[in-house]
Amino acid sequence: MKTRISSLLGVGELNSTVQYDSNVDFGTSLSMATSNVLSVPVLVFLLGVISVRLKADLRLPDPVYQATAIYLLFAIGLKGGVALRASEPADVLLPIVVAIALGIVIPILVFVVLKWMTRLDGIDRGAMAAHYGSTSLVTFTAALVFLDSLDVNYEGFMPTLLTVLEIPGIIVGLLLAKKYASTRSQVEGANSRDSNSRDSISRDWIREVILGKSVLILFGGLAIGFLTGVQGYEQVEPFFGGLFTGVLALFLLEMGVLAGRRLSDIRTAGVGLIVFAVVFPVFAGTLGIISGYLAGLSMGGAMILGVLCASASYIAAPAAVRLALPTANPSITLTSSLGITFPFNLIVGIPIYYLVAQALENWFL
Amino acid sequence: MKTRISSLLGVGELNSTVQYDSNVDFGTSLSMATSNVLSVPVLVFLLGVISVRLKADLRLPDPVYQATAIYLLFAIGLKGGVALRASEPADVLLPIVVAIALGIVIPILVFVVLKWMTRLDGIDRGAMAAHYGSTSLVTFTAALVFLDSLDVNYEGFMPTLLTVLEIPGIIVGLLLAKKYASTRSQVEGANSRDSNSRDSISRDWIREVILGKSVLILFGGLAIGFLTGVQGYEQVEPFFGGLFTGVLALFLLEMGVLAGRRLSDIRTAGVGLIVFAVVFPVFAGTLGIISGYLAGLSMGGAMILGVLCASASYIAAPAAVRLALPTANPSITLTSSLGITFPFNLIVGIPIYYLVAQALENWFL
Amino acid sequence: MKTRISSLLGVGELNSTVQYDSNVDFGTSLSMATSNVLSVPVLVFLLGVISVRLKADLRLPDPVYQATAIYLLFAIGLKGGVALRASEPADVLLPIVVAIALGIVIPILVFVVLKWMTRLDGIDRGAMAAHYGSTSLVTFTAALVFLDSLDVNYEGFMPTLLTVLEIPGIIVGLLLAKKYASTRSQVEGANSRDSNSRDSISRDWIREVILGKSVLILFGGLAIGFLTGVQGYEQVEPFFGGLFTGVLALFLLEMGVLAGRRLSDIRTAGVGLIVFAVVFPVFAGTLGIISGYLAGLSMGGAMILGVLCASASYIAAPAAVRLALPTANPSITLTSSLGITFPFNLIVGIPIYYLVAQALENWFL
Amino acid sequence: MHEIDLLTIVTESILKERLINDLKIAGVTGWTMTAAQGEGPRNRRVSEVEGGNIRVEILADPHTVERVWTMLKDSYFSNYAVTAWQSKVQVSRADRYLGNESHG
Amino acid sequence: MHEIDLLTIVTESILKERLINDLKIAGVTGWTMTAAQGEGPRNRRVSEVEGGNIRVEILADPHTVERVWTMLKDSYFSNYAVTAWQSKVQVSRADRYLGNESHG
Amino acid sequence: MHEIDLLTIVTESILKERLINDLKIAGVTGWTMTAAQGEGPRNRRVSEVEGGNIRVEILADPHTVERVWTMLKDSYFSNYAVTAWQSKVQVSRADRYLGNESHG
Ligand SMILES: Nc1ncnc2c1ncn2[C@@H]1O[C@H](COP(=O)(O)O)[C@@H](O)[C@H]1O
Ligand SMILES: Nc1ncnc2c1ncn2[C@@H]1O[C@H](COP(=O)(O)O)[C@@H](O)[C@H]1O
Ligand SMILES: Nc1ncnc2c1ncn2[C@@H]1O[C@H](COP(=O)(O)O)[C@@H](O)[C@H]1O
Ligand code: NA
Ligand code: NA
Ligand code: NA
Repeated sequence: MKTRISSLLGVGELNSTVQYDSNVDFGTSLSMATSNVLSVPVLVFLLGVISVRLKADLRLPDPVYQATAIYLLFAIGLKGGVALRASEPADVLLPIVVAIALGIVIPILVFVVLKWMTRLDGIDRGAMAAHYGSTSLVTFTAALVFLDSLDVNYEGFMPTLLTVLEIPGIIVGLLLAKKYASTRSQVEGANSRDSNSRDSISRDWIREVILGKSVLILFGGLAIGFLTGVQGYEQVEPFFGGLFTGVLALFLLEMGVLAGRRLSDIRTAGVGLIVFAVVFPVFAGTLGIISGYLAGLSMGGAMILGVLCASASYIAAPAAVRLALPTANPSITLTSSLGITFPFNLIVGIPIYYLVAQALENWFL
Repeated sequence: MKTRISSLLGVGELNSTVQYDSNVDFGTSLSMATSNVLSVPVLVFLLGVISVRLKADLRLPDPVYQATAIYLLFAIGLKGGVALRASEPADVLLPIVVAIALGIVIPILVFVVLKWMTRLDGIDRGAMAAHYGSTSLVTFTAALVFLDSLDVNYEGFMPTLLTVLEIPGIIVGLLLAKKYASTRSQVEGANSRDSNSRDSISRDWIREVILGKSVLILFGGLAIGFLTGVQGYEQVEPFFGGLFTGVLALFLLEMGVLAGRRLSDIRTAGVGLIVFAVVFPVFAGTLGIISGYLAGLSMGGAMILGVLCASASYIAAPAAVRLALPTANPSITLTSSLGITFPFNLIVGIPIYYLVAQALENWFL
Repeated sequence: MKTRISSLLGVGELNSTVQYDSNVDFGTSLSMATSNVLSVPVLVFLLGVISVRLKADLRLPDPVYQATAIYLLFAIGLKGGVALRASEPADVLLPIVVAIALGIVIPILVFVVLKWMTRLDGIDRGAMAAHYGSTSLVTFTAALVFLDSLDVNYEGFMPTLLTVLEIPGIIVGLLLAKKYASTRSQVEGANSRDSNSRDSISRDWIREVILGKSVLILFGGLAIGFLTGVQGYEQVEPFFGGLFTGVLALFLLEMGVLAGRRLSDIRTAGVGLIVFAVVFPVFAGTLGIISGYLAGLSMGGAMILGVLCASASYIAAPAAVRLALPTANPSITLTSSLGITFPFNLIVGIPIYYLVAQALENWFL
Repeated sequence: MHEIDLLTIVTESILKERLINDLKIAGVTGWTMTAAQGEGPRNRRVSEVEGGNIRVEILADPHTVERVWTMLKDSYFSNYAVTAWQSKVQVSRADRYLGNESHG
Repeated sequence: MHEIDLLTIVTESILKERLINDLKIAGVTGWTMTAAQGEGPRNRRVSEVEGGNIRVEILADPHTVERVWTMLKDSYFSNYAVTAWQSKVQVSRADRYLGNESHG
Repeated sequence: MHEIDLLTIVTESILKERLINDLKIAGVTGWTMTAAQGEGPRNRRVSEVEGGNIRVEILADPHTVERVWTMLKDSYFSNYAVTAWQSKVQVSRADRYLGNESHG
């Protein structure tokens, strides 16, 4: 069963039967891209970036920013849970298995690809793998808003895949770094910079990753949505549904400031890293789209899975990596994920993944 | 005149004429209970409790939590004021008088009952009386949401009764403790632990109770709603009406964390206190329902008055008690009111009071 | 083209064709005034003032207050931008030119008038000129809510005029003070209290004025609204449109507290300043209304331009003045703008400007 | 530069208004407050529901600080969660922070 | 009044739970924390995304403070943004702040 | 452990950017800031509308602290609400906090 999350977001039209012609020509595609850039959330992101250039950082007060993050995570989870309940188990199972597989494969690819694209050591490559193996909630929701604005359908259980993809990538990335560290310290002795990390890596990180607050809220929302169903959701729809895009816009103001601050670090990042931060998402996104089609998803659903694969975490992963891999350099991972990949995906990536999904549609559907 | 607050909450249907059959069978009752537990606010509360067990307390940032409390208090007051204006004075007067009487009788009952159920001294019993004599806004609103979901009507002026019941119970509880303290210090001399409390009891507490911020916002909302009427309310309805249940859900996340932290204290609370915290609400709730019927309230209204009597304060009363009775042990009162009675009411109490109100309906209406 | 911003705020009726009879009699006018005072935002403002009298200041937590300000500024800008795009450039140009002229003339008037009404020196008069030359967002939006409640049309691009009027007045006021300071220090030597201000005046103030956060958010919202248009706005309308009046009400609680704290300073302000703070707004408001008619605005639009001229800034101006004119006494400017002019405008000024606009209508339209 | 006492008090946020009031009665002419959280050996509090702790710093002459300590001992230590400490610091413009000696 | 050590630690807010835990292991019986921002010579941090710094104050006996310094040197200084300083202050009821000497 | 100066400045939050800038000009290499409220003998402020006070702590060598005091006296004391105090504290890794002596 395919439902549109926008029908939950919107007021009426629960049984929306909007038809769209997926074989649109290039002119239409371009206008879609423009309409993505000219959406309020994307423009607000740019306003945040510009405000950093003007030295008047338009940050939200910290507690409000945190509450906004809680709201977004919970609202996405909730809607995903409601839609999951309305879905056939048979329709959901394969996509979940595929998502887990992607959550394992992608960080390994990152770890390997970065070895010949950059000079980063194994610790930093493991940290990168954890970031790119996980996902970005905001990129995901911006893609939903994009599809909704085009009236394109997608499976309602996509937030389930977001939740599923959130964790494995982080764990695999940390394991890769750990393995590298223990190998090297055997070779070089305990005086290397990794001796500390090896020590602390066994402490909080599993707890921090699996029971991190963002995962808990997302997962809690999913479970609550599943238990309460459409009827329960209706009571809170004006808050968690109607306001969603507006709150997302406010959140992107802050994201713009954070990304804007990273922009000046890009010069120091090295060409390899910059190329990686732009090219790898397109590659992983295409991988995700193909996997999505193979798992039986609709065009909209396959595109969203692509976005999940293409996006890099900048909330859950940084926290986990900072605790588990203290010697990894956060400015490398954050410059890449928050300073380059995130704006790239938000502004040009989303329309690209849409075009890719359209192009590949005839091969699969 | 009986209006449904949900008609103010909702968009249209101001003259809702929904009919319900109050003689539902047990199966239906059970399904109502289930639907209460499976509502978003209650599930979010449980998520908060669980997060404490997982050591990842999902608290809202403090300023957001406080703003949420202001919003809930004001919105409830506002809607109550609007409904009060639409009511016949004759319909409102008797319920108000009855509510004041309950606000005096219930804390006295608490003070006496605790004497033979527990070993608490008069100071702590006075503190408990102040908590159980006052009311819980969140329990009250959860009951409204419950009735709305069943399409059961109730008098729109119920928030007026909430406001009326907020204060007297606290004052009576503090007076009981004060009388106990002065009696004992006459007997034992000034060296008892109460000498300080006797001193400070005469300082800020009347001000703190009557002009406490929560009371002021609630009362201010009531007055503003009364003055502005339906026409003025319509302008702010999307904010104070439409979002209400969703904001309540967010608030309950925090309440769940606070209650969850108290859970571990329950073991140390003593059997008497635990039994009291579960049994007394049912007793006081039934008393409130009967009084409600005698005051001429509808079935829904009587049930809500029952909920008001059954619920214990954990915002206004703790603050007032802390200032006026510094020697009272807050962990006793909070474990009981927030750790036991609040979850009990929220999860099983509300359906119970509904069943009691139904059972007694034929005797009175 | 004349659109009503309320049609953007509301759900449907984009082509509202509401007719009103502008030659209403005095009784109707009075009832309009009453309905202004009895609106939720104005009553909440009074609740804030009263709470200060009762020593229980109902302030919002600081981060929430700041976020609310960001929300209001951005929402106003956004709606203005959407409406601007829907307007004919020819219709907008003259009003913008007129607004800039008013932004230069009014502070000069303030500087001169205060010279013979009070004993303030040139520094404090320049500070006052900066405050009264700029505008008050909240007074402006309260006037929009007032017109919406009367179903009176106004040009949708009014927020553009707000943005335009925000800055010039501050700059002119600061320049007047600066000129005074340099003249006097030439006469008296460098030991005057202005030596410091002369020094610092050349430092941050231009940046602070032009790139102040509030101006940036307002202007950013305007640009985003213009770029995204009605279609993009629809996605965020429930958040930035539907909630607007409710959030404004919450904001006014805090404004009431801040104004209430200034009330006690009024006695020390001197008769001249008090008279100025009440009479000058009426004068500047009338000037604005006449200018509005001359610029071709509708009755509603002329009235709003009057409100912009009549209102005094208490967010952007105080910050800029504090940095650029450190020797100016903030308690003079804030007592006047926040303690007197703001409540005056909010409660009686808005209906007055409406009556003036009505009275003058036949001469111009 | 002059030597003066700096007294820091950490207590339940619910006592905010009362503490400020008592400080003024003791002759304090100024204070700086930040919001805080904390744990201590007692931990018997309601503040969790009310927003944590407050941390108040007071610059004052030794006599005023002495009066504040007495006030804390008499009315706060036995019933409320309070931690306080004191040290000597250097200030310029010391007269700004000198208490009203009529209290001595 | 008794003399006691006051140790102030400023570090990344992400370390909050871990630091509190390590402090308790070192024998600290209480702490007071405020939210902070800051800049320093290193500035290599993720906290910007996670909410800035924390500023923790600990009253304790010299032995416990010594253990905390050792703990900081071993597990924090090399990898995280940390600034810490220490001074002597006066308290009453000093026993409230004395560490569990079984750690010595 | 090394002895170093700790300077604490409480002032109007509106001055945040300007103060940080002036501190850097004076040779300060790091700072820690918390949000604060307060009252003082002057109380002539606009900050109430702008979000209260800031409380800034600076670890630095005596020369740098000297320069900061001069800067405060020249540009802040007469016009703005400012309170500042100074004391000696113990740090490890003292070199982290030593100012750029080219300013001396
Ligand atoms: N050893 C300590 N060091 C720093 N702060 C403390 C210490 N002990 C207690 N506190 C603070 O004092 C408050 C009250 O302590 P208590 O009375 O033990 O609950 C705590 O919440 C902490 O903020
Ligand atoms: N000289 C200093 N004075 C006060 N605080 C400092 C100083 N240097 C660093 N800090 C604080 O310590 C934190 C960590 O410094 P760093 O390790 O250099 O990033 C900074 O964010 C500041 O809050
Ligand atoms: N005696 C004092 N002790 C602690 N802080 C003070 C004292 N006097 C003033 N302050 C702080 O310094 C700020 C400015 O003081 P003032 O310049 O008098 O307005 C106040 O808001 C307080 O935060
Ligand atoms: Na990914
Ligand atoms: Na009760
Ligand atoms: Na003006």
